[in-house]
Amino acid sequence: MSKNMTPEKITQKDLHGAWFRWWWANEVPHAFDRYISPSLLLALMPLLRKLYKNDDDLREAYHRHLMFFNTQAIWGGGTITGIVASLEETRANQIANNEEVTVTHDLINNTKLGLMGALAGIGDAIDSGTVQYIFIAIALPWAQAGSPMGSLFPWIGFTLVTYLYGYYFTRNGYKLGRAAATELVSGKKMTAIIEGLSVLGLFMMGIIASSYVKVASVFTLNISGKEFVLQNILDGLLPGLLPFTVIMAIYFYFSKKGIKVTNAILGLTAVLGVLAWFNIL
Amino acid sequence: MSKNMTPEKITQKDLHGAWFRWWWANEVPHAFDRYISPSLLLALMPLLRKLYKNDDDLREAYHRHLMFFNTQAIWGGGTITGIVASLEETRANQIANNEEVTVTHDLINNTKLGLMGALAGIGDAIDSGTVQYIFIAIALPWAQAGSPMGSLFPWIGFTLVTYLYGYYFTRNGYKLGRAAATELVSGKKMTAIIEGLSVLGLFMMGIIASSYVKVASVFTLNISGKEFVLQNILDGLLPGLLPFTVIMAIYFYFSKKGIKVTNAILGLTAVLGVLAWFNIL
Amino acid sequence: MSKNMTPEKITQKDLHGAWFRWWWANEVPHAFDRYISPSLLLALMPLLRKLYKNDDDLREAYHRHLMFFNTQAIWGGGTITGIVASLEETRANQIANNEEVTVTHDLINNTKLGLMGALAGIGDAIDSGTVQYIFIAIALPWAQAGSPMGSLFPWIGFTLVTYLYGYYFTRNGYKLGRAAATELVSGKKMTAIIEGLSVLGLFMMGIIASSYVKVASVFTLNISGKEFVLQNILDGLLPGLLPFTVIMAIYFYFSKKGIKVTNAILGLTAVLGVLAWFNIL
Amino acid sequence: MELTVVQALLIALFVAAVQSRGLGYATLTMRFSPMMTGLVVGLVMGRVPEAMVITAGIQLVYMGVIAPGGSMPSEPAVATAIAVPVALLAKMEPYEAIAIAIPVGLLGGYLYQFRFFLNTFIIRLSDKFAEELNDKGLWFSIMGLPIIVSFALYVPVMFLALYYGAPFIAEFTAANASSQLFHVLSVVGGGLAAVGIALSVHVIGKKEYIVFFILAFFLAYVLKPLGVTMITYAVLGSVLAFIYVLVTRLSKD
Amino acid sequence: MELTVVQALLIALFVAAVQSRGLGYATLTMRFSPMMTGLVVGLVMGRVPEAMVITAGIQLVYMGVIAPGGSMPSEPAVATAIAVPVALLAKMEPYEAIAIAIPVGLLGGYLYQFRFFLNTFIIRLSDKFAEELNDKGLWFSIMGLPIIVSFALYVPVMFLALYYGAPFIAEFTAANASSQLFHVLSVVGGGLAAVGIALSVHVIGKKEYIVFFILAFFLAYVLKPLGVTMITYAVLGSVLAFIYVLVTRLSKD
Amino acid sequence: MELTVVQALLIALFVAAVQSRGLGYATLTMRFSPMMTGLVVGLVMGRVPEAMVITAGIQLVYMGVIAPGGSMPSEPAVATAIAVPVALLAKMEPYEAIAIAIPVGLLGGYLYQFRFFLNTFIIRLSDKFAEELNDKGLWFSIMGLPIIVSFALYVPVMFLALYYGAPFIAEFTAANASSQLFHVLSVVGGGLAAVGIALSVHVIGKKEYIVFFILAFFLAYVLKPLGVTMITYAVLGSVLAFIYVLVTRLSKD
Ligand SMILES: OC[C@H]1O[C@H](O)[C@@H](O)[C@@H](O)[C@@H]1O
Ligand SMILES: OC[C@H]1O[C@H](O)[C@@H](O)[C@@H](O)[C@@H]1O
Ligand SMILES: OC[C@H]1O[C@H](O)[C@@H](O)[C@@H](O)[C@@H]1O
Repeated sequence: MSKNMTPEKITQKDLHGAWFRWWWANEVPHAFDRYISPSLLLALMPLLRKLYKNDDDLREAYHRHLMFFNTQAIWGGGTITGIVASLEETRANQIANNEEVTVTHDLINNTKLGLMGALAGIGDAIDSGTVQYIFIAIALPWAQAGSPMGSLFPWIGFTLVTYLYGYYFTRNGYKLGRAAATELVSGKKMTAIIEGLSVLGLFMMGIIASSYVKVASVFTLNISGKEFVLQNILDGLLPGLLPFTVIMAIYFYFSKKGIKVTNAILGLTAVLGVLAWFNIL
Repeated sequence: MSKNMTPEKITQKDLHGAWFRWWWANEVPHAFDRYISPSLLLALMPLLRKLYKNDDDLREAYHRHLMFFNTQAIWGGGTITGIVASLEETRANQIANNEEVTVTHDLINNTKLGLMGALAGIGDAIDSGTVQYIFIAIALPWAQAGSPMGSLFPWIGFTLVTYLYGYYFTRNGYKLGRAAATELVSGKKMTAIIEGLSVLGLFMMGIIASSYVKVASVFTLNISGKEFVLQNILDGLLPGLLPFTVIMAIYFYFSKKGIKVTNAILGLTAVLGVLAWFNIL
Repeated sequence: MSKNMTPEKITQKDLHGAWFRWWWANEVPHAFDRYISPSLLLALMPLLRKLYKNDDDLREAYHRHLMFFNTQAIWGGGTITGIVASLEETRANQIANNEEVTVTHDLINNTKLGLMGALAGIGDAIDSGTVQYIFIAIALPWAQAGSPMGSLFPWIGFTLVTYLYGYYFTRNGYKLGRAAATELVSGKKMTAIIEGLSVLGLFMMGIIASSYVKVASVFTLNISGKEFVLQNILDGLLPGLLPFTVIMAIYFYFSKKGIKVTNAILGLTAVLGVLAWFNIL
Repeated sequence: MELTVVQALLIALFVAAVQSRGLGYATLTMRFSPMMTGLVVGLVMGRVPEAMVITAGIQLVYMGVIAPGGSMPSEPAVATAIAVPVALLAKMEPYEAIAIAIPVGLLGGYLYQFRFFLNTFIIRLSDKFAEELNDKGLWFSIMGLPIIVSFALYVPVMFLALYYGAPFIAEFTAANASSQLFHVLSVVGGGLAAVGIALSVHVIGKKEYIVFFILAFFLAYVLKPLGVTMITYAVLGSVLAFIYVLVTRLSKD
Repeated sequence: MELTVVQALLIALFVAAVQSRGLGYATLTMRFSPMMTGLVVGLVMGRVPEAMVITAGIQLVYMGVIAPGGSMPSEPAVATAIAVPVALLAKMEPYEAIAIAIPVGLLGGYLYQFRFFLNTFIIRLSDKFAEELNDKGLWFSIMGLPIIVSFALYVPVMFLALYYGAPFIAEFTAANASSQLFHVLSVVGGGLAAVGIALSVHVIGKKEYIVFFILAFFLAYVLKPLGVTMITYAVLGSVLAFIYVLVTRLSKD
Repeated sequence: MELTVVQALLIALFVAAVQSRGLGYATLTMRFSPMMTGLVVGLVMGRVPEAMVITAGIQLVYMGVIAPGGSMPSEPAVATAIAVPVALLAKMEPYEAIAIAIPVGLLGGYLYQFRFFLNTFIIRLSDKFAEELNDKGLWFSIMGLPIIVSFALYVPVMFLALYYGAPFIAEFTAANASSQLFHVLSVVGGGLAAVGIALSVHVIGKKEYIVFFILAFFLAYVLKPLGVTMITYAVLGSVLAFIYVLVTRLSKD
């Protein structure tokens, strides 16, 4: 019975399975508030099952990966899937062996938050912005000549190539995570690293928030020929005021009433919807 | 005799008096070096009399509010008048009760410096820049039709409305100050807050200095068709060099010779005047 | 014999010698990797001989001044020559007297790094950019009239004037350094100052690196009319990526293989040369 | 236009599959580029070579399209599915055909956003299944339901546009009520990320660290005109984090 | 022009009252907008409806005028006090009349600055009365004297301009000697804030904290092209202050 | 052109002396301004007054030239040494003559960079002599060798250009192979500073402080559009250093 509680080892096959599931689910469940976190959960699900034999730990892990997450599929998704897999493995082992749990929930979370934005920038520029169009540009003359290869070559080529190096990133991410985790477990710099990751994670979250949360007023008043553009006035006060207000409002709602996400979404939808309907937002 | 030394309570009426005096004096004593600090002193004078029964404390308080101060009348002036009133009250009580004086001279000062700029930004944008012109725009057609209401409506309307919410800010500022002060007195975070306010106060002072102190050279040399524009050369070295030099010169003058403000003003007037006369500044 | 080990005093004549040698050598040995550090070594050589009677200390000092160094000759070179002379003197005395050596190798180095950029900015703007052209502009009409004075006046005038105030800066730099060093020796703020100088030195080094190290790709791909400009893609990822990569590559090369500068230069020349030849850089 | 019901349906299904992203990252190129859609239309209509030529022309219009962080105004796959038949049947130039397809592409973009909106509620289901450790439920709510929703959104629209002609859709898109609805949808969409972000910030360990969130948020607004890249921010954030740790921890030894 | 002495004096007194700010914040709209001045001129001249129409025209010229932190080049109230009579008597269009009034408005601006300059010395008196805890003295030096000074500056100028005509003032304003004087005045004015600021910085408790003053000062110059707002700076300053405290105090527990 | 061998050689030697910087800072004006070169050419050709007039015309072209941190595309002294004889002998206008001299000035710039490149290896010698405490060797490697190298580079080029005419050089400069060589040289030159900088960073005491190097490096890229001056950076760097010390050391008492 106690034997049963030991985390199983994560194999190469597990890793590939995770990568494939991530690759497949990718933007299917894309949602306004969490972006594509469910895809990451789907990717990790079987691994987490192998690692956490205790339902409470498993549940916590499931919820962890349903949190806000967005990145580019290959560079970001591959690398992070790998890293997170190894971090979860280390964490599961620490829990099972009753060791001090240095790979905390926050550490895993902040690692994701800290990496996802920068890797998305890399991936979007390289994969979507460059590699894709190199394939297309090569095949374009074939299409202009009426050949179906003009369509098939860029699609198959790009898909294949990115799949392959995405998996490479997954494996490397896993190794990287293992190496880091091993050092972390023993190292006494652990607290420092956790704190550093928290700072970085929250910093990147702020940057991401500034571009993902878009709330602006379209309200204008034209009295006797003078135009009052509300958004201009707000920008003269504090650019970013409205999105920040919305974020903080929900933050304080959670602080006061507990984490009631559905309520927050319905409430926010209602408020924004009404304001938008009356052309205030 | 000792009874006499106890600070009197600040009443609603006192607060309204302070607000009215501030509102009235506002920009009457506007001066180049202190801006409108005297108006704040005038506003607080009767309150300070009620609070500080010891002449030395009172004198210190009077001088405190003659220091550099500028803000917008309603949002800045209202709020700050209220906050300062409550801080002075707490301070006076701490002195009278021989408690540790946590509401220090620096704390009051830095609170003012930290708030005045941002609140001026809000007030200028909203009151002078928007509300005023909404009233005017509404009344403009009446004026175009020849009716005196076109003049009276915006004047009375704007004056009345701003007076009312300015007073509202004063009362809220007072409550806010009381709440903060109460927490401060007991809280052990006091030192942290004082230090934070010092940092903020000086930071905002630097921002304000960069826009209020305007010293620039108009000196140009044209030799054989080549133009030497002194200010361009200075901007290539360190933008802000001249105003910073002037501020630091006076700072060191005060450090060496003591705080001789009249001398500083006369000296600076003489130096700048002469340099301006010869078109160097 | 032990007497022999005492540092000799640095005289006015020594200082002038140092200034003259610096002024003379100035940009003669200008090299891509170290810029004009050898000139500073040449300037200080005789002084260092007088100060360090122990060969190891002397050797260390010689090497110290062959490190990366660049500044403008008069404002930067004068001032820094003076300051460094006094710092070396203090250091030599501390070593000879078996005192605690507060003027460390790092302190001298960071002082140079921290000052050289800003003083170069001043000197370039004032000497090369203004004073030189004032002399030229004055003499231009004489040249237009066919007189050799049009050439001689700006040359002699500028050279003389800058020589003189450059020497003045050297002497003042020396005094400044002495004053600072004296205070440093005794003061307990020593560690703080050394740390502060390290931070400043490295910060300025980063700024300087960003403008001195120029590595950019000229690679473009034009497939079926679509242009792929590699440098644009890199700038979309992280501006400064290539120069930073080069710097860090060499940094890690030194960390792993020891400080093999010749190898680094040859290797880098080869790599960059080949990439440039094939129009990648 | 003269497409048969079956032809129109086949094309509609293909577009719905692409827009659902149901084939994973393999749908990226399919969504951003018109090439595959053009080929499929050609196959369905039995006129591959001509379709390829037209599609190559459309590709030039959409060269360089990417959608960092989500949606874009016009969906290339959607517009192409209309434009190629139009060009084939009405013998138009590719760019003229695209002009006709634009309102449909626009509607395609709104539907993509609407899909995000509906998924926002589907995730509540995932939350529930996660709580119950119900893996089948998770598969259903993460993959199944969102794909079904996508098909429900795209198939009818594409079919109608293909069968009854693009103007039919254009009218709807331009109609006052619907454009106001789209406005509401995009405002709500723009704001809902706040929930996910507030949640992430809320669950962090040390409450004081929210200051770094605030710093980054307003810094990003201040520096917006300088076009700072995400990786540059990551570098600066790491530097900040390192200095913070240096100052609070490491310097203590 | 044909204003009577009494008419000219009445208008001059009104303008002086506005420019002295002696009626408190109620004078803000009076100074920034021509409306009230126009009405008063209309009343004094007994031609209210016409004056209102002209003033409405002038208002359009001054729409949006505000003066954050102090002075502005041309004073609307001053210019209006000249422009309305000109327009009424010479049957000019409002904007033509304003063109004539501009030099007087300019002089009005200089006088407003000169008022600040004189107040700079009057504050010395307030310092003295504060030292003596002399409340009456403070009332006098804070309210009384500045108002008197304002009237002494504005009444003669406005009266002369109204009675003898704007060109009379225009000549003086344009005269070489006076324009050089105005230059000196504005340079001195631009520099004197340094005294108040140096004083504030000087009296702070911890001398080392001056570093935050320096930081902000030069940061503001570096970021000037980005148009950072005062509130954004306040947010960044608060973040800085909080991190400073976090690092030096709170992280110690 | 009809310069004698001796005349051509004399001018070539002068230019080489200037470009070697062998007369110390006295060569700065000689390099940046055409004036002294013009005079020397005039003396050598025995036509000083005419040469002066032409040189004054050239000076206007080069007004304001400075080279912070090193090299510039065209070297005024080199170009002038060609342009003045051309203008004198072919009776051209100064600006026409400069147009002809431009390729030579360009080559002069490349040689200046090539000089830096060769010096990069000469410094290895200095490193060795420093290790041996060999002062004579240091004088040789710091002053002697670099000057010899300069003469070896500049004398032949200048002589050929002056004796056989500028087109001779122009052809070489424009030749495909050599322009590719120049490209390689400037790329290598642009990169080699990395060695010196990596070295400086490597020898610092505390490894963690490299974070400040990284901060500054990327900050400089972020703020590039704002044109922040070196002194402003020095002020900000000092502020940062001071705050760092304040936080880690001083605040501990
Ligand atoms: O920007 C990162 C990422 O954001 C979203 O998930 C999608 O738009 C992806 O295409 C993109 O790669
Ligand atoms: O900017 C704040 C404040 O500054 C000065 O006091 C005046 O110009 C006011 O009108 C303004 O509101
Ligand atoms: O920029 C500082 C300095 O850099 C190099 O050494 C040369 O270009 C000098 O002329 C310049 O003064």
